[in-house]
Amino acid sequence: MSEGHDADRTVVRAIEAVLMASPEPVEASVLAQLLELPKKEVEAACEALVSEYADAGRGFVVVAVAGGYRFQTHPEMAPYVERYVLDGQQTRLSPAALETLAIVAYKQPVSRAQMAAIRGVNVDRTVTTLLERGYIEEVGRDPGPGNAVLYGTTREFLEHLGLDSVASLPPLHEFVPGAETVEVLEKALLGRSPSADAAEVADTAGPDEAGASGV
Amino acid sequence: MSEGHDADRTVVRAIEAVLMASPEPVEASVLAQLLELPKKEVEAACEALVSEYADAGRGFVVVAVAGGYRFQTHPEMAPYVERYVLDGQQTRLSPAALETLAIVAYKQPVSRAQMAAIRGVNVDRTVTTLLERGYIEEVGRDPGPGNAVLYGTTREFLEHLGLDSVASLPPLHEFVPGAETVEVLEKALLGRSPSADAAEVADTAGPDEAGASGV
Amino acid sequence: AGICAVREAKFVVAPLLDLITKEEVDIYEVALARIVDAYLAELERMDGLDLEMATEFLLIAATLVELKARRLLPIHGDVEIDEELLFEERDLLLARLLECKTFKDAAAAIERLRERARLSVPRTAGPEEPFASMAPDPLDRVTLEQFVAAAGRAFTPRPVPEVSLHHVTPIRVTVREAIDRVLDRLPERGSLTFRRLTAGARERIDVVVTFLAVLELYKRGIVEIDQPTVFGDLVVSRAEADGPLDLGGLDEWDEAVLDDEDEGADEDDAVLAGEFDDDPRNDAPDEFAAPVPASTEAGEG
Repeated sequence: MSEGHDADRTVVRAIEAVLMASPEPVEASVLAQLLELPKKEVEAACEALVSEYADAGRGFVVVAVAGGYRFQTHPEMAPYVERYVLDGQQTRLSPAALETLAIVAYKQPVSRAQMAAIRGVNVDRTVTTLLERGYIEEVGRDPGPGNAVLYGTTREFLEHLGLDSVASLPPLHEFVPGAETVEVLEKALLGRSPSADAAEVADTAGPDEAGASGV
Repeated sequence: MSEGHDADRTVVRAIEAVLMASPEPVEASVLAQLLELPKKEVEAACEALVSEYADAGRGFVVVAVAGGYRFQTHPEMAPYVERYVLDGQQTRLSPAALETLAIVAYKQPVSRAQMAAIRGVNVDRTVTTLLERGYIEEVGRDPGPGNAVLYGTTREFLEHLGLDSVASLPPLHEFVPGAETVEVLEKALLGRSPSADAAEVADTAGPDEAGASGV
Repeated sequence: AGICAVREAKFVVAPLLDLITKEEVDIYEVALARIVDAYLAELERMDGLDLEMATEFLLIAATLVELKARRLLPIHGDVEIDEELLFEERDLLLARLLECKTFKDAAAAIERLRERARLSVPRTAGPEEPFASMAPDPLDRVTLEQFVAAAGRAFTPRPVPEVSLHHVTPIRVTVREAIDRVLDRLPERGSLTFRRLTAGARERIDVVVTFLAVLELYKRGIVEIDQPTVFGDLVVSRAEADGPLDLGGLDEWDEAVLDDEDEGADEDDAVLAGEFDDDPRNDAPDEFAAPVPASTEAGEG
């Protein structure tokens, strides 16, 4: 094998790797920058990949879409992909996400620090997921120091659960040891809140507690 | 081409398509259900894909991870992918957190007190870190008095390590210190041996233990 | 924080290991002051006092002082038994150090796996259109009951992690149970090698405790120990006159029990229960949690 051939292979492999890693189509110019090659050359390599996979009889193809290139399923495999996606297995809410969502539903408006205090772990990632899904949204700012963002559930959330309003959520007292216990627990946990703004939690815990028990 | 061959090709292509469409590893049982084929057959097809791509010299591979199969970039393409995926640089775990993680991985389900007993220090902080990272999770309660929370590793942990299951961790006995280390430690701790008999016993205890822990 | 973490890790396992391996210290001969000096020097190098490190310091220092003091204490009564106990004590410390070292190395292996895994990035793009919008909303799969149950879990009080008091006697495998197991396995006539006796032991500490059990049985004249060849297998057999089994003194021997019913003690039950379920002797009311003798005298009872 010539050196030139090896270099070509590396270019092809690098393009494939980047397309595989990217959640979105990758523009030829971005690939060119990454590979430190002229855009024309990279475009030619991408087009070669497109035709190679079109005829390869694999389960996937490379396509030029939205100004970039990406891997996607082969059209002939659509029935299988459809069945897989409809099954919804891959989009299950994690127990952590569900618990955090439950906290927001029952204690809204609630800050991240408060959620973290109740769950005992940092909730940043889960909150991001819930925001992306449109289950929760920002509903205001805490008036206390820090002005923490407060979250509440969305209409969409209610629709998915088949509820008219937050008030129709089954009361929690049947399932938990009672608000006082929760309050005591929260106070105990505040000391070791994973988030830095424990002070802010302390300031708002009282009024929020009252708000929640009124639900 | 025979009909059987075509059917086989379809199975392979369908698997590839589903893996391409899934944001996380897909279990063989899910694929089997989708393809209405015995799980064994699907597993064999997946394993064939794993070895096919391992040798194909492409930019990506198929691997068995966390109980499922997925496409991922070829390790040799890491320099290019790293440049593209900026959040690839994961913050490192502290040695203390890693040691605690190792204990959970090998001794799960395990309580905080058990971890602390092995590490000789309080592990609350490291356990919190590991929970936040999603490497470990609560997996149950000790049935005995106190009902201590028991921890185990998560699917995410397996994905981060590129492991199919906890069973694919290198066996713990590989890390039992060698005879040399044991000897040095023994010598230092034993000082002058209590009696000649005991010294002889001590000499044989080493190899015996090593043999037994290999079981 | 990075520098701190590196030092911390070194501090957890390494202090004793390093002291022993690097300087070849025999802790029974070295001046205690020197050990303490070494620790103080380590502490001074730290930027600020870290509670975890300070705890570790106390732990190791206390262990060393305990061992050293034991060595210096006047020996009463049967010298042989006392030395045997010293041997046991050291073996337990050795086992503990080895266990620490084992997991330290296992941690390094896990880090290597992470490094290797980091070279690959998984495909996470998910399905393209039109499949993407076909996916049902994950919340549709959740019933109201499941949601309320999740809320119940979320608001259930979590136990506040207690301060661990197990630093001094962290190993909890009972010698009595090991004695039972040895007696169970030992044939009425004939013998068994120690290697066979410990086959199936899951951890080093199991082997150590089995060894202690054999020593205890030997001391009570219940078993004979023979070692036909130097460095060869230990052969254990029942003694000729197999009198009624009296484990009375053991209660004292295992006196260093942590009397609180903590999760550490539960560990024993959980780990060993399967093995001893069919053994009526396992139901003995006086379960002990720690095999470390409370004092050298206790063993003579």
